[in-house]
Amino acid sequence: MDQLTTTLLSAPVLFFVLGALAAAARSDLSVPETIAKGLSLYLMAAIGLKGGVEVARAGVGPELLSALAAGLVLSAAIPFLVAPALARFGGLDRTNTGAVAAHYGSVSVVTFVTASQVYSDTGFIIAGFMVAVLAMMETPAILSGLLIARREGGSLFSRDLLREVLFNGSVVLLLGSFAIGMVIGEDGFEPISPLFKAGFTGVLCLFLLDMGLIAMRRILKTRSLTLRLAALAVLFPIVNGTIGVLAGTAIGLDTPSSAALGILAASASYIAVPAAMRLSLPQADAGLYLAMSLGVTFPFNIVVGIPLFRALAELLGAQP
Amino acid sequence: MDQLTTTLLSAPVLFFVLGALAAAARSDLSVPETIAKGLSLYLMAAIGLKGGVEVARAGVGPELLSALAAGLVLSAAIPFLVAPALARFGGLDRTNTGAVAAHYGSVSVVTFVTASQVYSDTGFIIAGFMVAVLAMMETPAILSGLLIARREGGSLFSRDLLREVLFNGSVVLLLGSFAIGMVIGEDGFEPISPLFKAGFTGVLCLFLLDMGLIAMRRILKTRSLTLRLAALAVLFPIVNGTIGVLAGTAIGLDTPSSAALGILAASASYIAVPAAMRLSLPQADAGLYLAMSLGVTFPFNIVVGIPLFRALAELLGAQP
Amino acid sequence: MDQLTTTLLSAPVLFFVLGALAAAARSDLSVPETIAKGLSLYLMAAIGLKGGVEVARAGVGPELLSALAAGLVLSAAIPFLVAPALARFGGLDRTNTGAVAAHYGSVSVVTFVTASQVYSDTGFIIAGFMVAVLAMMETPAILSGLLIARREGGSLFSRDLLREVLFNGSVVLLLGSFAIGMVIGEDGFEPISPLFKAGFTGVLCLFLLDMGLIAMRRILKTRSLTLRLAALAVLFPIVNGTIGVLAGTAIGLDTPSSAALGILAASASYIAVPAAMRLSLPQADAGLYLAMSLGVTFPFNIVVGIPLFRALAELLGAQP
Amino acid sequence: MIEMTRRERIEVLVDAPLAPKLAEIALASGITGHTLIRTESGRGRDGEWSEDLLSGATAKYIFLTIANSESASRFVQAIEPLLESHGLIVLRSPVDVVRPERF
Amino acid sequence: MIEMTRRERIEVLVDAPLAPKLAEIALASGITGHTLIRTESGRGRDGEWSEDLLSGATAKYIFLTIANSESASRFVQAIEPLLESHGLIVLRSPVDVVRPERF
Amino acid sequence: MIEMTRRERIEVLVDAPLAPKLAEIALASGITGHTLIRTESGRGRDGEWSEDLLSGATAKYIFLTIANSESASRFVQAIEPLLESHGLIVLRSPVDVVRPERF
Ligand SMILES: Nc1ncnc2c1ncn2[C@@H]1O[C@H](COP(=O)(O)O)[C@@H](O)[C@H]1O
Ligand SMILES: Nc1ncnc2c1ncn2[C@@H]1O[C@H](COP(=O)(O)O)[C@@H](O)[C@H]1O
Ligand SMILES: Nc1ncnc2c1ncn2[C@@H]1O[C@H](COP(=O)(O)O)[C@@H](O)[C@H]1O
Ligand code: NA
Ligand code: NA
Ligand code: NA
Repeated sequence: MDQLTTTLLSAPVLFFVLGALAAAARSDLSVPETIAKGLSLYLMAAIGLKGGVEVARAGVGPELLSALAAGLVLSAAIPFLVAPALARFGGLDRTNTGAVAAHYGSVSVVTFVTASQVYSDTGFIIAGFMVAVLAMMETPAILSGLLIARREGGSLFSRDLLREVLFNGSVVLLLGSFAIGMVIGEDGFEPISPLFKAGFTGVLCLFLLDMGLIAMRRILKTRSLTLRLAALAVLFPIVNGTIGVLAGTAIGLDTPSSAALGILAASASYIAVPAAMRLSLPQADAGLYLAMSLGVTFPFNIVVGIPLFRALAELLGAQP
Repeated sequence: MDQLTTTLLSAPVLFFVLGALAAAARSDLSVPETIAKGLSLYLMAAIGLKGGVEVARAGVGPELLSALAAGLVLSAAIPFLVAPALARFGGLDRTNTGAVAAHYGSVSVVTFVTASQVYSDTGFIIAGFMVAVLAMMETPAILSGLLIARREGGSLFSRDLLREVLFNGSVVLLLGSFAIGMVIGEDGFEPISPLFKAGFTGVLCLFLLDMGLIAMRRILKTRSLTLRLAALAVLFPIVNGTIGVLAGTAIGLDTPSSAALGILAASASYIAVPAAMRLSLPQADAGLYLAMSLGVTFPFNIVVGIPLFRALAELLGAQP
Repeated sequence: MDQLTTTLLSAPVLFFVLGALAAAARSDLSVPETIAKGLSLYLMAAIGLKGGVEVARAGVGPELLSALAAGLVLSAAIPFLVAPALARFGGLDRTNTGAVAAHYGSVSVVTFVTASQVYSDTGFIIAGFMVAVLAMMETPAILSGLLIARREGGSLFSRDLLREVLFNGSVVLLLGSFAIGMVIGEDGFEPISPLFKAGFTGVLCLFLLDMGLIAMRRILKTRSLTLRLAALAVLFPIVNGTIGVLAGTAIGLDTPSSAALGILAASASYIAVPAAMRLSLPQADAGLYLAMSLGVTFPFNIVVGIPLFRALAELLGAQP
Repeated sequence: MIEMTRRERIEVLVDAPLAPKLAEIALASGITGHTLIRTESGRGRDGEWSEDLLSGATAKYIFLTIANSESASRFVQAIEPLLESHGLIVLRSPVDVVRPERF
Repeated sequence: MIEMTRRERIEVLVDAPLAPKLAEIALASGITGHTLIRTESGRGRDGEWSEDLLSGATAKYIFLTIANSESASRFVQAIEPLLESHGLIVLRSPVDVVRPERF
Repeated sequence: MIEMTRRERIEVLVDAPLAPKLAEIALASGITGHTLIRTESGRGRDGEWSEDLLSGATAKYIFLTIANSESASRFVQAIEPLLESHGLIVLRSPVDVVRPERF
């Protein structure tokens, strides 16, 4: 449990807790929206570059392809896995079921970034190519969610949606930075490493401060989050994360990368998917899916999920 | 007077002067408001962390408690001290007297931050716990100011005001970062020190550039700032700062921390208090209190106050 | 051509390309406007400081004056040079001719900054005082452009315009930071160098990402950019840049500074001039001049101009 | 053609710190919704203001709400005490809406 | 005195991701221009929203367009299907303009 | 019920760099106050614009001012020369206000 302490007492997680406490105390502390957007662009560029430089150094092995395939399957399949629970136990109608399910199939960039930072502080290093898996898992879930909601073709926004899915800003930035990292390699990275490497953890602290504020306010403001749905928002990351770690171990990823696949499967989107759902399933309740993914699942993963999936991956990795 | 030169020719102060000159020349140079807000969040987090890490290293002595008590008394008492001058010499009505007085009891984070930076460049190091004193002094003055304005209970916004006073954003961020700094200590601070320590002076430069622009524009735009009120805005920091240095020396603070207590007493709020006054004393003239605190007192402290209170503290510290 | 590869494969240029590709793919990736403004303030302060510190170190030689004079002449003359081509070959009316011509006489800060970064990575160091030349060249072109458009005195906005020209935000910030750099020198720069020096290339990457997005969107959105005008937007930098390099070599600048003068002459403004034109020649088509300067000339200079003018300067510098 | 129904459009120019209070009053007056619109700067009897300030103390919003005639009157009545003290500006004009039962 | 002509002012409160769609519909209805106005936050039947969100998914704009009576009616007709599903609010009121031939 | 008085609401869509000029003209026309409202983007005869630009050159505001009938007419008259050259859009509509002596 020393690991749990290390996670909980790291600066980024403490700033997240500070934000949550401040919001709970109804403090007027807030990070302007554009600043938060700027920080998130920075985090995505930095994590992409880091991954690409790492791959340029270590080379691309066969695991990359199997990890990408695993990510694709997980992202597309998880919505179908969680949908029955949302509908039956959670009591959601078909539209809301589809919208919420899409969030759980997709991923949270910041959860991944926080995990990779917290892990690497203790020498538990996620493979660079996992950034590509992260990008891969962002969007397939959107299509699954729409299928669940049974919104069929010929629709008003389908062309826009496809563009959203394929050229979504965060996917483009993640993959683009990843590619740039691969091209410039370690030498080319040197002049930009003071910003993108040395500054990284500090920026993450400020960003998580804001996430703490937003997550807690989301919970306090939402009317439609029932206890049952909140319970699901805790259960889903445990189940999905376990599946992710198992999948990672099964396809032969190294231990940290298996933990990372668990983190990705466990995490829920709160950037790409909400925007897509607002466009394609406007009748779904935005307050609800944001409260679940941002208000419950995100904090759970930051505080419990990160150490949990590492422990699980280490357990499985130690098996003969 | 070598010290004065050092202060005046340091990069942060020069950027402040640049901003003031640009505004005086009616240049269209401006720092977007959200950027300035982002920078100020950064500065507060950084100064809080630095203080906390310092306390974690040096331990908490008995001076902390007496310094906190001194800060509390100064913040609550200064408004009553300056009120008669504002009313009689300045000719303000009761409402404006209360509003302006509250500003002078409270503190300016950036003045403190600039002093601590300028001092430390010449090895004159303020104790870490003074950050807690800074946070402590932010809000008691608001209550004193309202008392002076005789706005009694049962009022429309009293509950909101109390929350504003207790969980004001900058207080929460300062104390929260301070606590995080204490928890993580020097080791935990290392990964975030490139952002929060190495970047600090540079960010302060950009922030002070904006403060110079705002302060000068405030003066140029205000109609209600009479010569008498401007004179008070120079007199108050001298008197209050001297009281602060004396108090610090009396309670046995080390020389730099006594100077810092002087800075705090001398400085006037332009973030927390204006927002509170807008809510609680909306009839007061916002143009006036901002012109006095931001337009006159702030520049005076940056340019004259910082070296002055150091000289005074050194003089008193050298006494037997 | 190894140099071309170095330029093209440097991180800042790759981020520019990423932005352009993302916009071409109609991705929703975007950098909030205020963040971009903040980054550009940072870049101007940093380049100004760097130049000033450099001059403080190396001293001011006679080249400074001749370089300033050359810059002044180039900025004022280039609009008259390009105007006939715009009117006859481009088919523009007098107002649009004046407006577009003003852009080409003025300069692009980011083009200069990118060049100086890319050059210095390979030990090709532009003299510090060229920052002053950059600031000098920002605004004379505006007056030339207005002369071409024949908008005579007594006009509605002439006083505002003069202030805009003299105390334009970017000129003030560039020259102000330059002066601060000269005052503080290398020692005073040390505490702020982590922000302004180490962070520089990284920030430039993020800024160029945004420029890529904006430039490409500008092109895609504009209706009035004909093929002929696009051709001129490529021809102008080649001709003007060549004149700049020749002038630099003729007045005895060192090779990198001659290349830099070429860059300045070749580049077209997209910050100071458009704002001035909107005020003084509102009938001119903003979509057109922004498409030419930002959409065509800027990318051309970043990708082709930077290595081209270096090669040219080296060629001329090697002459006996 | 779609049928439209007459409702009242109420706009209040309000200091940012006071906006939540207006929302409370609107709710208490039976008004179900509102929208806050961003402003940039302005000029009045007290001189100019703009958002450029750190404290946010001088920022203003336009509080826009659509209501039926009775709720609108109740609301204007209820904010009356704030008018002078907080320097509010209140505008009222008729507007046609679709789905009138919402307002 | 300058002559002014009666036109229609149409305002639609719309989710940010949907705004480009409205612009398309306006164009198809023969309306030549529009302006998007920034909002900050609001409250409706679904509770509160504000811009503070990373995704931008809950941001809203006011889509303002001035049109002659026929185009305005065509436009309101055309966005009817979106009204309930996307929670749009549509306001229509008369306004006087200069240079009426533009609208 | 609170008494409300008829005044004129003038809105001008204006390029950001020109906004201070409008404020001067308003003052000269005897109008005591105004408020600038932020816009995000738009489309007109010249195609689309949006704020995404570094220079701020293509940003626009809505200049809103409430005035009595005479001042309003003087103001509209005074900005007439700018209408075509600067592509201004001017809207005028009646509005009811409280404390009419202010306007
Ligand atoms: N009566 C109203 N007046 C002004 N804006 C409203 C009103 N009702 C709703 N809104 C706005 O429309 C949005 C959606 O409303 P609703 O569909 O009721 O959730 C709200 O969040 C408000 O911003
Ligand atoms: N019919 C309209 N309704 C609302 N705004 C308009 C309309 N026509 C033009 N605009 C706005 O006015 C700006 C300038 O229009 P234009 O002069 O036609 O290019 C456009 O970019 C829009 O923001
Ligand atoms: N006639 C007006 N039209 C539009 N806005 C106004 C007008 N008068 C005042 N305002 C706005 O209301 C604010 C407060 O006005 P005042 O109470 O006169 O200082 C000003 O700063 C303006 O933003
Ligand atoms: Na997931
Ligand atoms: Na004080
Ligand atoms: Na040029």
